[in-house]
Amino acid sequence: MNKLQLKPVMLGIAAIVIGAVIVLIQNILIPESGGTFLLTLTFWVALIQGAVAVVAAADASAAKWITPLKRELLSFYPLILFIAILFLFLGLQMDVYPWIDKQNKWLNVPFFLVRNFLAMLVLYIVAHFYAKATLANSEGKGRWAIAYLFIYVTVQSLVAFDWVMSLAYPWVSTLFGGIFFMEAFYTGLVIAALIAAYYLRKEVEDPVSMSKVLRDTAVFTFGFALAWAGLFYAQFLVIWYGNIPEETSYLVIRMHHSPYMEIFYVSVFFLFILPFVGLIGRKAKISPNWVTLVAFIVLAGIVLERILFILPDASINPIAAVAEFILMGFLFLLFFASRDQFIKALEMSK
Amino acid sequence: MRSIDYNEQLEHEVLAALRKPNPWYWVALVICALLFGMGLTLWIYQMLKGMGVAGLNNPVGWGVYITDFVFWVGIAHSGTLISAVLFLFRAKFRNAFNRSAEAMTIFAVMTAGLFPLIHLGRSWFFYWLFPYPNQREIWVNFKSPLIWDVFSLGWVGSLRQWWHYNRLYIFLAAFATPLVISVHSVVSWDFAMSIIPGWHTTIFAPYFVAGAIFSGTAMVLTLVIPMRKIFRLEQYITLNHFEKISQVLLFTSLIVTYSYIVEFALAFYGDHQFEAAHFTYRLLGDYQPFYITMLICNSLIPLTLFFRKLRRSIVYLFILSIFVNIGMWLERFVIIVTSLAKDFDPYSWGLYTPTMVEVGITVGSFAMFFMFFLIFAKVLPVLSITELKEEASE
Amino acid sequence: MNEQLLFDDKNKFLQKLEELVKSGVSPRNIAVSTPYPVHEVEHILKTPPSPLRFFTLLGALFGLLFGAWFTSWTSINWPLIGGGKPIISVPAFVIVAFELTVLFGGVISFLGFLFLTRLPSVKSIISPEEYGNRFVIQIHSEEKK
Amino acid sequence: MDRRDFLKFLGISSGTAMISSCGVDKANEKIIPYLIPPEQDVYPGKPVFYNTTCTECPANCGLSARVNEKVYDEVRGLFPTKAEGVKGHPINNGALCPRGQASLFRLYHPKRIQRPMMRDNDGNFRVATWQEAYAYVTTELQAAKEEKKDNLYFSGRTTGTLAGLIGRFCEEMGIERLPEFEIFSHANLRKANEIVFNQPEVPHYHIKDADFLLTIGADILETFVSPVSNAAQYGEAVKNENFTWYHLEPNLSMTGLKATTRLAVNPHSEIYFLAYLLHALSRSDIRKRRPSWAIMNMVPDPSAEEVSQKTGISAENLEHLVSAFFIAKRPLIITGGVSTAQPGGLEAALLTALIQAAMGMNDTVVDFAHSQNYEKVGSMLDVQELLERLRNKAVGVIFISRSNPVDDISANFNFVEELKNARLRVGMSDFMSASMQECDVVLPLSHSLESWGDAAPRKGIRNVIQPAIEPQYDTRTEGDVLLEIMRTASGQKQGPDYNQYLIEQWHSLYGESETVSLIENGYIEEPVSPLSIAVDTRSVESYLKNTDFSREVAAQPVLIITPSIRTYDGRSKVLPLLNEIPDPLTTVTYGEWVSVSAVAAKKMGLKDRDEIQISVENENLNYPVKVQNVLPENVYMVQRGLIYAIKTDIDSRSGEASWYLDNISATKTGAVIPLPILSGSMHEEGRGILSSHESVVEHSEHYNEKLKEEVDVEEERIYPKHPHKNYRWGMTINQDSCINCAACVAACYVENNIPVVGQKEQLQGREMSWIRIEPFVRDDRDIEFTLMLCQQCDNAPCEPVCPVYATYHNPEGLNVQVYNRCVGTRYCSNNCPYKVRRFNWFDHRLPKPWDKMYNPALSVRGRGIMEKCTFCVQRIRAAEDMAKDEDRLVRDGEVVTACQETCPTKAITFGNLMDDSSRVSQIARSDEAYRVLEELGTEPAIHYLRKKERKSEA
Repeated sequence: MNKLQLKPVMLGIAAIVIGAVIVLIQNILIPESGGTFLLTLTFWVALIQGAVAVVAAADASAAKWITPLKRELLSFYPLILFIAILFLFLGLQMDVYPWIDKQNKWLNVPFFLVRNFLAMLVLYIVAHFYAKATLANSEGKGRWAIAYLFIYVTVQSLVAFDWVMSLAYPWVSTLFGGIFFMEAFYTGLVIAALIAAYYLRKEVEDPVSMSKVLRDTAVFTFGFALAWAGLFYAQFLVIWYGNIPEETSYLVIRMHHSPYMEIFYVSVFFLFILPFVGLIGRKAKISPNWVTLVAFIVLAGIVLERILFILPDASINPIAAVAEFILMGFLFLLFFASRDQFIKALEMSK
Repeated sequence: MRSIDYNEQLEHEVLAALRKPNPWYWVALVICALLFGMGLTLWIYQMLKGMGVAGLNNPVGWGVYITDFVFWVGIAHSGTLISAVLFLFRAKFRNAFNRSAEAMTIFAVMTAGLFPLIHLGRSWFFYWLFPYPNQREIWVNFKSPLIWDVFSLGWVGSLRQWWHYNRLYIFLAAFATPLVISVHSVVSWDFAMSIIPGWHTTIFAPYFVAGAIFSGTAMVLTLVIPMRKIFRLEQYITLNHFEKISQVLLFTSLIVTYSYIVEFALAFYGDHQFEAAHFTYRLLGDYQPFYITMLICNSLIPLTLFFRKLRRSIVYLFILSIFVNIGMWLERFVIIVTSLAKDFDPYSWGLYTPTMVEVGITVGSFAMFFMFFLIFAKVLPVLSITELKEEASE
Repeated sequence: MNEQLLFDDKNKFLQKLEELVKSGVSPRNIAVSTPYPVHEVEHILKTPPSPLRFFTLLGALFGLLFGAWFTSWTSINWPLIGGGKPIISVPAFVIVAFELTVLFGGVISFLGFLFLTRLPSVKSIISPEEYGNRFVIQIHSEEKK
Repeated sequence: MDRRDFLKFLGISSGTAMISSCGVDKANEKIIPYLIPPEQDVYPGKPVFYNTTCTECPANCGLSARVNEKVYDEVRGLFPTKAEGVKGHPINNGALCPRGQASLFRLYHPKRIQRPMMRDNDGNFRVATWQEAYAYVTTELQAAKEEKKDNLYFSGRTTGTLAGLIGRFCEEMGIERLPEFEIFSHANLRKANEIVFNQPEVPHYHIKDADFLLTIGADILETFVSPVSNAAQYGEAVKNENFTWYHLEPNLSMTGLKATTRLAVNPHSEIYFLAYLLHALSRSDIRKRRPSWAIMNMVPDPSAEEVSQKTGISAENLEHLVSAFFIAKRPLIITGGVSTAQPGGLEAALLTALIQAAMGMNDTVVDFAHSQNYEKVGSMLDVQELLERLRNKAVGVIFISRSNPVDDISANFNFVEELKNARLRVGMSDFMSASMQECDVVLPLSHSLESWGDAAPRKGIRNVIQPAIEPQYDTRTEGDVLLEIMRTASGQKQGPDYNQYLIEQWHSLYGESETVSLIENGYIEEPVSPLSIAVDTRSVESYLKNTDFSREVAAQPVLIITPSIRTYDGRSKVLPLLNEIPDPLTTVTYGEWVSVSAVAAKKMGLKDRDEIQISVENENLNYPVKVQNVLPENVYMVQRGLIYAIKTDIDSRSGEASWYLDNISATKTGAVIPLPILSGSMHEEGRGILSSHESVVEHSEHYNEKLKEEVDVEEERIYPKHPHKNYRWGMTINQDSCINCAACVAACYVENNIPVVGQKEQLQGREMSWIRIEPFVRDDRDIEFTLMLCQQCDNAPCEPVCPVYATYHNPEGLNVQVYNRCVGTRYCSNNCPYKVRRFNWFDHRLPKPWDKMYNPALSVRGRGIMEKCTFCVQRIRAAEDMAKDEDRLVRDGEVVTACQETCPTKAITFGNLMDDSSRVSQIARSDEAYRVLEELGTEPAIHYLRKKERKSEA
């Protein structure tokens, strides 16, 4: 992996290139399927912001367990900016939204793009200062961490309510935002687990603390599997019980009709049952391979769930989706690989 | 050697609290007992006369009683959380609050448990709510949120006294955490399961759980601060402990505020006229003062805890905790009453004003709570000695 | 004859304990008593993970199944339609089942705990008093070579 | 007596034996009349019905009393528990108004006079025996004669045999019989008809035959002459697609709101419009008989501008109206109520009569042959004369029977004072009314459900009055009283009692067999000789000569004292049920109020319940306000009967009492008076309740296509659809024919033992009605009404939340409430979007002896229990049991709910929605059908029929 290390400038260029390609795919090859783009955005926005959020949360609560993975997780924070910019191109495909022809004070294209972009921009800036602070282990890291978490919650809520929920306008669920920032955090944890497991197998860092980290991340993953189930259930139960057609229609199509039905069950299995059962045992929590497997399943689960949210209301082009996924994944790895480079740069910058 | 002295001194002082008899203590105890008696009398009066002695009416079928119920359940759970959750997170400052928190939980659960009975139109048939075998084979309706309450609340208090068996702690804590969350989710579902605008919303479960911890933590402060003073436990319940607990307060306050914002904003998100109408009413309608006060107490004032200075000011924390208690009580009141006062059919709209009976019973419930707590303070060590030893030794 | 070692300081106590184990005294023959739980002891004595977990698991499973069965059975026993919901409304019953899972999980592990530690027994209750705030190591000597 | 004796007794009973036995003869006090051999008829627990007559107002509808056998105070007995209309009755055809429904509250009223009363020496009432009273009265009569004073007989409207008997009584006893007294005497109407047709009558209007109805001031659906008959006919009329109805009124009435077009006119300006109409008519070519030129010349001929300027009707509306009137095949114009009880009322009535004549209505829709029996009814002129005689101390004994002049006659005549000048005042009444308080001898009358008699509300109809329960107190029928007095006077011991007198009468009139059928059916129709009605030109001219049409429009603002559908002229005010039920227009229940227009209220800064002071000359009246949208700005309304204290004038020509106070001034006092107004808000805010709302239209369309194309509901809903066994009970409510008279509400109260909770509770917002009428303002020009009751939802939100299954969905689609199981969490009520569940906040028991009328078919709910409408499940069960015995399913129309049964316009249909052939499911499939708050997915079983859009707006 070390071959991949790039200087920050090169990283930037790589990012721009990849971004450009994705935008091209979206607007030249499959201009009609905005769902694909939305899928890419909603998945990676969770992954990237979540990874940073995990570190921030640990700092804010003065917990030390994540310290060995700080640099790794923080290495993704520049991508926050990348997603922000990439998001602007959603403006070219606003027709995925049903409210497009009856826009109102809140839901109208300009405001939609501006508020989301700005929010993410601010998040990036804060992430930047937070990264500096926490890597330097300075006094203010706690405050920056809290600031980051604040905006992170805001952004993820916007992602939920604006990007995804408004696909099913006028359907509304107040818990949607909560589910999203919780899932993003879930994803972040899983990434942490992956990295820890990776290190353990490569035996780069000192195994003792790493195995500790692995166990803790595993424990938290286990916990979040429960939390996910809880939130999902909280939302489902209320709608199911209330039985108001306007609300239930959203669930009915996703739970009673093929192929969404299958996607739904699989994602529940991936996001709750498997991690729950899989990580309940003491040994399971400390086996790198097993944790890696579970982690990947959870990631898959998140992807499936995003698809489930989007697909019934906006078409997704599988090939394009895969292509975009690979591109983003590559970019993601690039940043991970060359973390030392720009973290050094970061620590230089005054 | 240090550890020995510390331990003995600790035992001595903590247990000392048990011996000192103080005239004021007795005064307080008697007052509480009297008020508690008054509450009971009023309840009996209500049973004999009928629910009508309360201010409830046609649209507003629930009022102060259910508000009290949710309030007390909330407080109960903070106790559980403080001992369980914090244990799971190996948060050592927990120990200082543990006993008080646990005692508080038991008493709060007892108090809370009364209100579902008080608010029944026919309290004397309360046992119909339990699924006991009967020859007519009439069971309860497990689809009803109120039955879920019975199941989740029935036994929360019962685990407490086992918990100082430390080795069991991890297991019980592991259960207590999901338990607390589930129980308060269930309480929230008492409302969310309905279709009434202002009640029927998905965020309620996490919203109420946070609210419970919020109000409970505040109650812990309200109780521990005077106790610390009276029993001179400054050495064991330190400012650091308080700072930590007030961070929990701040954190939960933020979650609650987030929920306020989301539920309000989303009412105007789609074209949901009922939701929109309801939240407009909440903000501008007859109960506006309560709503505003609630926002100030629960969302604005706690923000001051961002300042370390205030987090470490005992007096300030005490005052704050009082405000939060008020705010959280009002939150439940506003949610319950405004939603019912104006729902779908304008013809059936109506207002609700509590009567003296309701006020009296509420006061009685507080009296009952404090009465038990006073007794506890004399009968059991207010601090968990073993746990403090453990903490000190590290 | 039983050998008994008393310590006032936790660290000394732990050191000695480690030595003993190193010197080949089988942990089975060592009994310790501490004024409060010392988690290191478990590491040193390599005490196997407490079988309590199985009680917990058992209880939880039982609770879950019982909850599921009881809710469904009572509903079928006298099927009444409410709000158009199915007679067996799984989403609603899940809650009761869950609560019972937690309940039985908790209760059974407590009972299991009593069973394993032979509590409540007079001895175990009075023993702490004997040593006050001291750390104690007892070695059953007749097993000693 | 126990049931065996009872049945044994029934075995030997027969029609006429019965009749004679049910009078004064104490030996067989317990005897209940049967006409058909009872063995076939009486099953224990199965109610029997007696057809008799409603005496709550002069309309005298046919009333069928349901009598249940039940134990009361450890004694088994038969008690009337419900009043229904007599099926097929020419007047009310099975329907009753709220007053009729509530009449049982009069029968069992604890405040009834229970035995004769006389003044003792200190002038206080003391209990007396009948003999005592009779002796005293006869001697007084004699003494008065010797004093050369006139003995007078003053009674309310009397028809049928009793009228004859009174005549005989007066003759024999040398008593002068005064014209009968009714405050709603329709004097102007009768006067006008006398002038025009020589018919001093209130004609019978065949509304159902009309295709165009023009009502001026006449509140035909509320109190005008025979409201239930009018309503029933209206129900028929609206079935006709192109039935049009214009209503002109200075105030705001429910009748007006039902009209296709309601036009507000300035007070006292009706004559301009009528004159205009008459001339337009005589100019056009459609008139049948043009009035003589002479007449036409004497009637002013205002221009359209002038008219619309005077009346305030826009020129175009005037145009619409006149053209609609002309193209109509069978137009009908009725003037009455507020428009005749005014200074220009006589002219208005007269012009109306001329128009009727010109259009040839007298041959078709305006029927004098069947005119209402008002000929013996006098007017305020007669009252004035009486007062004169009292003033001159010329009155000896005065009998005051079945009327309450003290309250009804406006205070400025100070009747009370003058009455003191009579030598002796003998009162006959069932209640200690204000008038009885003024009497020296008070003779308690039996309620019509305790006595025999008959009534002839209009020519060609004779109603029987027969007992459904033996007299509960020491009371007599008026007939018996008169006969007794005559006997006492003539000194003879024995003589026929009133029952025998009646039978003789009936036999002589109809013969044996007819008499029996009269008693069975409750009424009999007699042939009437046709009349040829022609305009008496001379009398009209002579009248017009000295008439000045150039009457000024009322100086505004005006106060109008309207009759009330709840109390008529105030006589029903004593019935608690009618106070408990909200006035449909204002939703006010207990207390007095003045309706102030929204506009005026805004200007004065008035809210509901604010007190205002209404001043005219030096009179001040203070009342709380009910803000009333749609009411013209300068018109204030109070309801007669709720408010007596108002002094009004009379028309010196006809003696009609005016309902107006002109040129009043209203000021806000600043006080706030608690007034129970049940409606939380008069504004529906487009919530999908009003039939006119788009979302409703939309939903109803969606729903209809769902029904027609069987859209698979499974696809849309998250629950599987649940099955129903044989029946899915459902209801349709036709908002076009529903007139919001609240009869259904009253019927529901009585049928279901719904508690009457009183003012204090209602101020708390704790009314108990299971069915209610909701008025909603529609864009400030109109008020629409909705009937709200339990919707028996298929997916009822109230059911799942009950922890103890006290409410659940039974296999027949009923949302049933198990009272015994209810623990009173009130969650169901909280979760009901229609808020139709009612909680018993206290133990509400009707005080004795009102509780005699409890319906034994269902329980009386105790405190802490939730109750609600269950489509009269007791009636459903009864029908199902019968069907079961005959081994079949319940037939369509076999189950009739209480609200449906009493509905004058048959707006309510009830039946099985699973049976596609049933009327209810056919109506439910019609395009007008919609369901309230459909978007909540509660799948109600009640379908409303959208109100047809109005052709033109006022």
